[in-house]
Amino acid sequence: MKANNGKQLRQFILEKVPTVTWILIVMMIYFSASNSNFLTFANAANLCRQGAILLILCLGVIVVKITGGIELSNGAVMSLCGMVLAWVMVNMNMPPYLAIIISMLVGILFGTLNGIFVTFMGIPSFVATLGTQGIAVGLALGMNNGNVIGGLPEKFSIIGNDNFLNIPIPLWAIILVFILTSVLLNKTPFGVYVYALGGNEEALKLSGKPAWLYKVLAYSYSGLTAGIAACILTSRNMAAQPTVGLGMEFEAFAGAVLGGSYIAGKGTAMGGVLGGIFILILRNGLNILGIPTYLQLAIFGTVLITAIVLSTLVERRVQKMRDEEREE
Amino acid sequence: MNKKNNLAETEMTEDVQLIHEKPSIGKILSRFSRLGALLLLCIGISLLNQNFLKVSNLINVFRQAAPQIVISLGMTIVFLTGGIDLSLGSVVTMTSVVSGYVLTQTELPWWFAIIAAIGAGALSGFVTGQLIAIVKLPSAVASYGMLWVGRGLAFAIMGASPFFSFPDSFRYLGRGYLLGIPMPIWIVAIIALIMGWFLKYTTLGRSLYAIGANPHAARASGIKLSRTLVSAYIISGMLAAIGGIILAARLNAVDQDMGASFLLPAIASPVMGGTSMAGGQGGVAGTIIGSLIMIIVTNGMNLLGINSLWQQLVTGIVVVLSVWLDVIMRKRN
Amino acid sequence: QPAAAAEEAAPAEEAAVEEAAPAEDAAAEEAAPAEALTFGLVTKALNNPFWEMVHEGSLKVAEANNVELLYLAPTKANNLEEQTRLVDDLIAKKVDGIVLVPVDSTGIVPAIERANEAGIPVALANTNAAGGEVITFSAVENYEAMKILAEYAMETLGGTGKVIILEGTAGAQTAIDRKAGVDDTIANYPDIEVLASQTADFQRAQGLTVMENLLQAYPEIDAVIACNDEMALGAVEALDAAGRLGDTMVFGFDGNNDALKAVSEDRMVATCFQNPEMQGGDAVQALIDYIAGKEVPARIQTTAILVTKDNIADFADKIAAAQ
Amino acid sequence: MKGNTPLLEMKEISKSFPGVKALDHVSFDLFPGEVHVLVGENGAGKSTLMKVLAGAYPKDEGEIFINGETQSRWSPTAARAQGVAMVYQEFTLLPFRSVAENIFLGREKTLAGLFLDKASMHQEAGKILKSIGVDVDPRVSVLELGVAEQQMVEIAKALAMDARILVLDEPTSALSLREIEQLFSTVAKLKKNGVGIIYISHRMEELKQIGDRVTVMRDGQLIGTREVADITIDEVITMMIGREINELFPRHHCQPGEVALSVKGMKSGKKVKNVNLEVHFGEIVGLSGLVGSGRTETARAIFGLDHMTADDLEILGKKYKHIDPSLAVDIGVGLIPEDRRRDGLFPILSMEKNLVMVCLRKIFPNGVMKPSVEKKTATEYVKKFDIQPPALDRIVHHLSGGNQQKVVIGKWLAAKPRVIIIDEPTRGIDVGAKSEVHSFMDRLANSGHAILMISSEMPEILGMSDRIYVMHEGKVAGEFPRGTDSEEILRCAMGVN
Ligand SMILES: Nc1ncnc2c1ncn2[C@@H]1O[C@H](COP(=O)(O)OP(=O)(O)OP(=O)(O)O)[C@@H](O)[C@H]1O
Ligand SMILES: Nc1ncnc2c1ncn2[C@@H]1O[C@H](COP(=O)(O)OP(=O)(O)OP(=O)(O)O)[C@@H](O)[C@H]1O
Ligand SMILES: [Mg+2]
Ligand SMILES: [Mg+2]
Repeated sequence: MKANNGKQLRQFILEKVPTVTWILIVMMIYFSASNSNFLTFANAANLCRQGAILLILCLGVIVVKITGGIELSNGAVMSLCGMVLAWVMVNMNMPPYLAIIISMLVGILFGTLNGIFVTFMGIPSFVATLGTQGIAVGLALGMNNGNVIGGLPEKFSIIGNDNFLNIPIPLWAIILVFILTSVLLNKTPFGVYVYALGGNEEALKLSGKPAWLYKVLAYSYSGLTAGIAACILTSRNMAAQPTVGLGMEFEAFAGAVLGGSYIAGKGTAMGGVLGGIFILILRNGLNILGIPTYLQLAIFGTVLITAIVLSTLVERRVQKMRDEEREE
Repeated sequence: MNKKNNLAETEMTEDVQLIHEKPSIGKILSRFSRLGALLLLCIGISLLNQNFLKVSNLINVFRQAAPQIVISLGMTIVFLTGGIDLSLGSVVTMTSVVSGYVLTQTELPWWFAIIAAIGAGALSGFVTGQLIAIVKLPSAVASYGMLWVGRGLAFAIMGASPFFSFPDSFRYLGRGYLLGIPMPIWIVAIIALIMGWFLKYTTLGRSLYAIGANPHAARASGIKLSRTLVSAYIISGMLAAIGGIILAARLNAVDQDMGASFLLPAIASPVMGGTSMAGGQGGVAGTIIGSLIMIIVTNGMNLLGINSLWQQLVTGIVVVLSVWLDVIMRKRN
Repeated sequence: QPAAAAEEAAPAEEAAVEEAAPAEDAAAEEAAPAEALTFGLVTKALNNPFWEMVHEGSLKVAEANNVELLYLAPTKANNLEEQTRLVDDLIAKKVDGIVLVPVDSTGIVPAIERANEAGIPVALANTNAAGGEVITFSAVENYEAMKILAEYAMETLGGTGKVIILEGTAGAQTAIDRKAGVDDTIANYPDIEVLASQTADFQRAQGLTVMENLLQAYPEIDAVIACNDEMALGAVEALDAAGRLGDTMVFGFDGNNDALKAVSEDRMVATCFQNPEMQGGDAVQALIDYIAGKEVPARIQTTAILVTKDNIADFADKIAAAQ
Repeated sequence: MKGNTPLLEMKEISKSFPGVKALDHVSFDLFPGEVHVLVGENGAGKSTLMKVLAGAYPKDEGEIFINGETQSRWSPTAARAQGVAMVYQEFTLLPFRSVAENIFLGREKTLAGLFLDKASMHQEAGKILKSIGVDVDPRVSVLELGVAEQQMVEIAKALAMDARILVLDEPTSALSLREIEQLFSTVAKLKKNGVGIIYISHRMEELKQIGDRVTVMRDGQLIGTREVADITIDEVITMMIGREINELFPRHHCQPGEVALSVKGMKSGKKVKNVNLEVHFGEIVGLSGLVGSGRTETARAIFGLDHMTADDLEILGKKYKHIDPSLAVDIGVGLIPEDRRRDGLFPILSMEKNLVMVCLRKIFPNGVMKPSVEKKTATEYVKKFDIQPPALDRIVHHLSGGNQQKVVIGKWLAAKPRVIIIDEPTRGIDVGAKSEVHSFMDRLANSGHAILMISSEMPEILGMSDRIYVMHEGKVAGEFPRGTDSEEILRCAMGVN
């Protein structure tokens, strides 16, 4: 009985919960211990608002990473979606809700483009999404001569800055996208096929399913998340800037990896979110501790590596314990 | 008992005639498709702008391509093992900062700056390699961490203001001529030859392909897995350093982020040149062509005065299309 | 997974709630006794010495008034999204004042407004914002200053010649302003032919390659007007390597030590010294005065000095510092 | 049984791959409730024919009839719709996913056609697994299963879609006797329900055990179809390889020399608990035991692939504390691994590159290679093993299963080791190649090499070994001279004495 409890506890600590969680908690304790402004309601709200963009992107990336691909275009696509979003509202004075739908469609469109490059043209996702990145940035810059689009309708700022049931709307967005993603991955056949694509694509093909379709859809989904993130971002700045999201793709990538998806066929929505939160909190904490940016760079890298090394080591330990149990 | 090995004497099964696959049209086509694409591109641009085909411009193109080619060759080595090195960009920064430091902040001779930079590159490659081979981190992850460490070091070394105005002996590497050919081109040529030879005619080079093709089998075949992997990352680190040196010598200055813009081209050009990111396939020539295509596209757009706003768009499309062409051609046989 | 989510999310949230109250009075107590202030400085990027100079200038003033200055900048050069995050973090940190160099005048406004709500005074340096309450804006007028430089260029050219313009990062505010400054000036000189106007991302390496390419296209170039010194110096290297530095004049903007040196060596004809140290320093000073309840001018004009062979001597110390 | 229309008819099927005509107008038919065995040498085209049937490869020519109706558009989906289920020669499982998910891949049970109905999937999967006598929890991930269990899951996967046409491509090569019996009784059950079964195997004895009819293929062509009842194994073999093969087990005399390899008290991982054994120059030592008894791990440990500790390890007269593969290669030890796809082959590299991979450092000690020497070495072994097709620059991925194995064996012998460990030397290779490999081992031993042979095939153990060790639960449980009878060995292997 007792042994059993011990086992359950161990399983909970090591297997159920992604390791990054514990590192995250330790980090948060450290930050809040060393600066009273870290663990405050204000900062929590701040993190929800600024974090939404990254977390939502991470949730898209995780799906692509599970299929064994990688997504480097979402930063640029997000910028483009933002530009389109603003453009249709300002120049065609389209109502915000319509504009938001358009932004999502643009995201899906470019995600699908990635998917087509990867499946039909057989281009490695790394390079395919790089190409898409170039295309998206180019369009974002070109469509308004590289200028910012400002003067958005006042009520549009609600999305990024107001609360609903005193929870910041961006947080709602995170929650919704998170639920959507984890339901897709765990509760639907689509999820099974996504994991199959990463685990053994041949098997999926032989089972008579159109593997290419699900791959394309995975990329489209990531595109969709970029479209959603764009709405929040644009609303927070009340302006769309053509290069605003550049570089975001790597943070999202790191988030997905920290969340435990560095092998094709593995990864969870929870992991994606936690990984994203880890990166956010790390940056936010270092800023609040008042560490100048150029010192942060190396710290960031080192902590990142350490965190990942720890989680891999734990993963191996778990595997070992599993084997031992199998022996018994 | 006889220690002599009689294997050779075992009589063979009735003499089999080897099939020598004669290169089919498709094979030849695909082998030269990349070159063809490059030529088509050149012809196209030269039709639009007569300045393009001027010898001076072609030399200019090669000189500009030099750092990217060297760095991309580093990435190629890593791709062959089935890995990827996202830290190359910041290694370029870090190493050129090191050389800048030695040149401007110390009394040491200019050649020491080169050694120091290459050493730094090797060191960072060593660390990345260890993380991948010993700790068994996925290469993308380990190198992404090193990306930040590299940037951090660059800032730590450089502090406030950038290093500039280097001695002419050093700048010669970037802007000097030898027999009417710019030094960067000489450097690239030499490195390309060495790497080509290394990959084709050395057992270590062959081991890289083996690891990329099947690490388990490589280990079971007596190949020292971690040692070989680490050396691959060391080599790529050193190549990145050389790229950084050329860059610094041409700019006559180093800033804290100069390498960043080289990462993505360094990923794209080997793949454009037919190197498989899955490992085990690829080589030097393809990578050089890939880099040249990318450089020529920008060069051409500058010559044609295409609005800068659209340049990334064009580059993106070109990358996708040329990789696609490569894929098609490879499918053909 | 969702189960785990709840388990993990919950503690964090609750903790936050509990912590909230005490943390705030704690902050209140801290505020009461007038002890050392903490300011935050947010610039546009880490990879341009210009911002480093703004930082140094601000630091001098801050230390003189024993103010703690926290320096943050986007790790992705000129990235609005990241800069917004930095400002928000400073607000969460409850700094006493923020010196801000907006990446984008329009996009930064909401961040400034959030600082206003939090009651944190904001002073702008170098680049203006399109809204929000700021206590002051200390800068040279990019547009005006660029016109001064361009005018000088036109004079030295004698109102006629073939010119190349190197623009800044597409979409960046200063890039837009300075480009406008150049264009509007040149518009008054019908005999000036603009061969090409290309971006070089405010970077030296880009300046080098872009210039090398343009050198191929145009055998005859009388002047290069670069929208910052880094690009100008890149162009100088390209011209020098091609042995054409003699017959092409290069104009820069900013007054980086490196560029001043180039002017003193006749490698550049002129740059526009916009005194980054002073821009930062004045902004910090303004914050201190404002908090001390003094009157603060809404606009601090940093005098932009046109640096040419004639007045380069005044900058000897900076050139020396560069070594 | 012949009377009714055939369940399946494949007429004049042709299929070519670059450089190979894998199928040349092959016709094949299958009746309900029969087991139709398909045999042929490696590379004969068996798997290809079946992959065409499953829709995995498009056919170049020919027609497919199901119940007499011609099938115009043929694809994996169509094949499934027509009740064709297949257990492939290669594994087709998702390592990280649950057994149930694997079994139902592509045919998930859903609620409201939208959400997975995991409960009923687990339940059903459990039923099917039980029906073939495998007790694994449908919830555990495939990663946690042994190779044999994985093979059974593959079979369960095929059974799960209650097929009318079931194809088994070398299903038993990774299975133990117990599991094989389970499989055969399942097959019998299916026959009763009128399912037609196509069975590919290189184990001739199985042909007689369960076969009704047998079709023989050679070089992509159909040689003939017979009733199993009225044909002998030898006749089948002759049809397969088109010639009488010299005896299967050519091992006769041996004069052991000094000790080449001696291991005392070796432990490794969880499967090797205490191994003591000795191999002399000039002798072939058989290592027998049940699947899971730890022989493969023993081999891997001696070769340094897995971490191991030993009271005493002596190779070629030298003592070693620690050993790793590269050291082993240098001192002249060779391991021809059991899991050859995983530990032996470089699929995307050419035959030549594969063949010289191990001996590289031997023939080019200073690290610089000479293409001519490389080519010469490779050619020598292509000829020695009659690897088909003999094209040095052919990517080995395109070779048939058996020819791939020849490449692996060749690559090891090219390194001219003095001590050779062979794990399942003839697993999955055809009788022709089998006797070649055997006579080769014989010659190697006679020329003074020391050979340790792991095998699950009793005839091979009895026929080839000069001495026999038997492993039981990670320990060497007994040692027997040549000529011991199989019962004794089996008893020892099961731990009864
Ligand atoms: N994907 C492929 N590409 C190219 N050639 C192939 C491919 N698959 C099979 N072949 C060729 O087709 C021929 C038949 O191969 P197949 O796998 O059907 O043989 P097999 O009868 O299954 O042999 P084994 O008993 O060894 O499995 C072989 O010569 C092989 O080289
Ligand atoms: N490192 C490995 N990688 C992949 N498969 C392995 C490995 N080690 C063992 N196996 C597989 O696990 C199964 C059980 O191997 P084990 O060594 O326990 O039994 P064994 O005595 O070798 O029996 P057999 O050799 O007949 O399988 C074997 O089928 C083998 O193919
Ligand atoms: Mg087969
Ligand atoms: Mg075994």
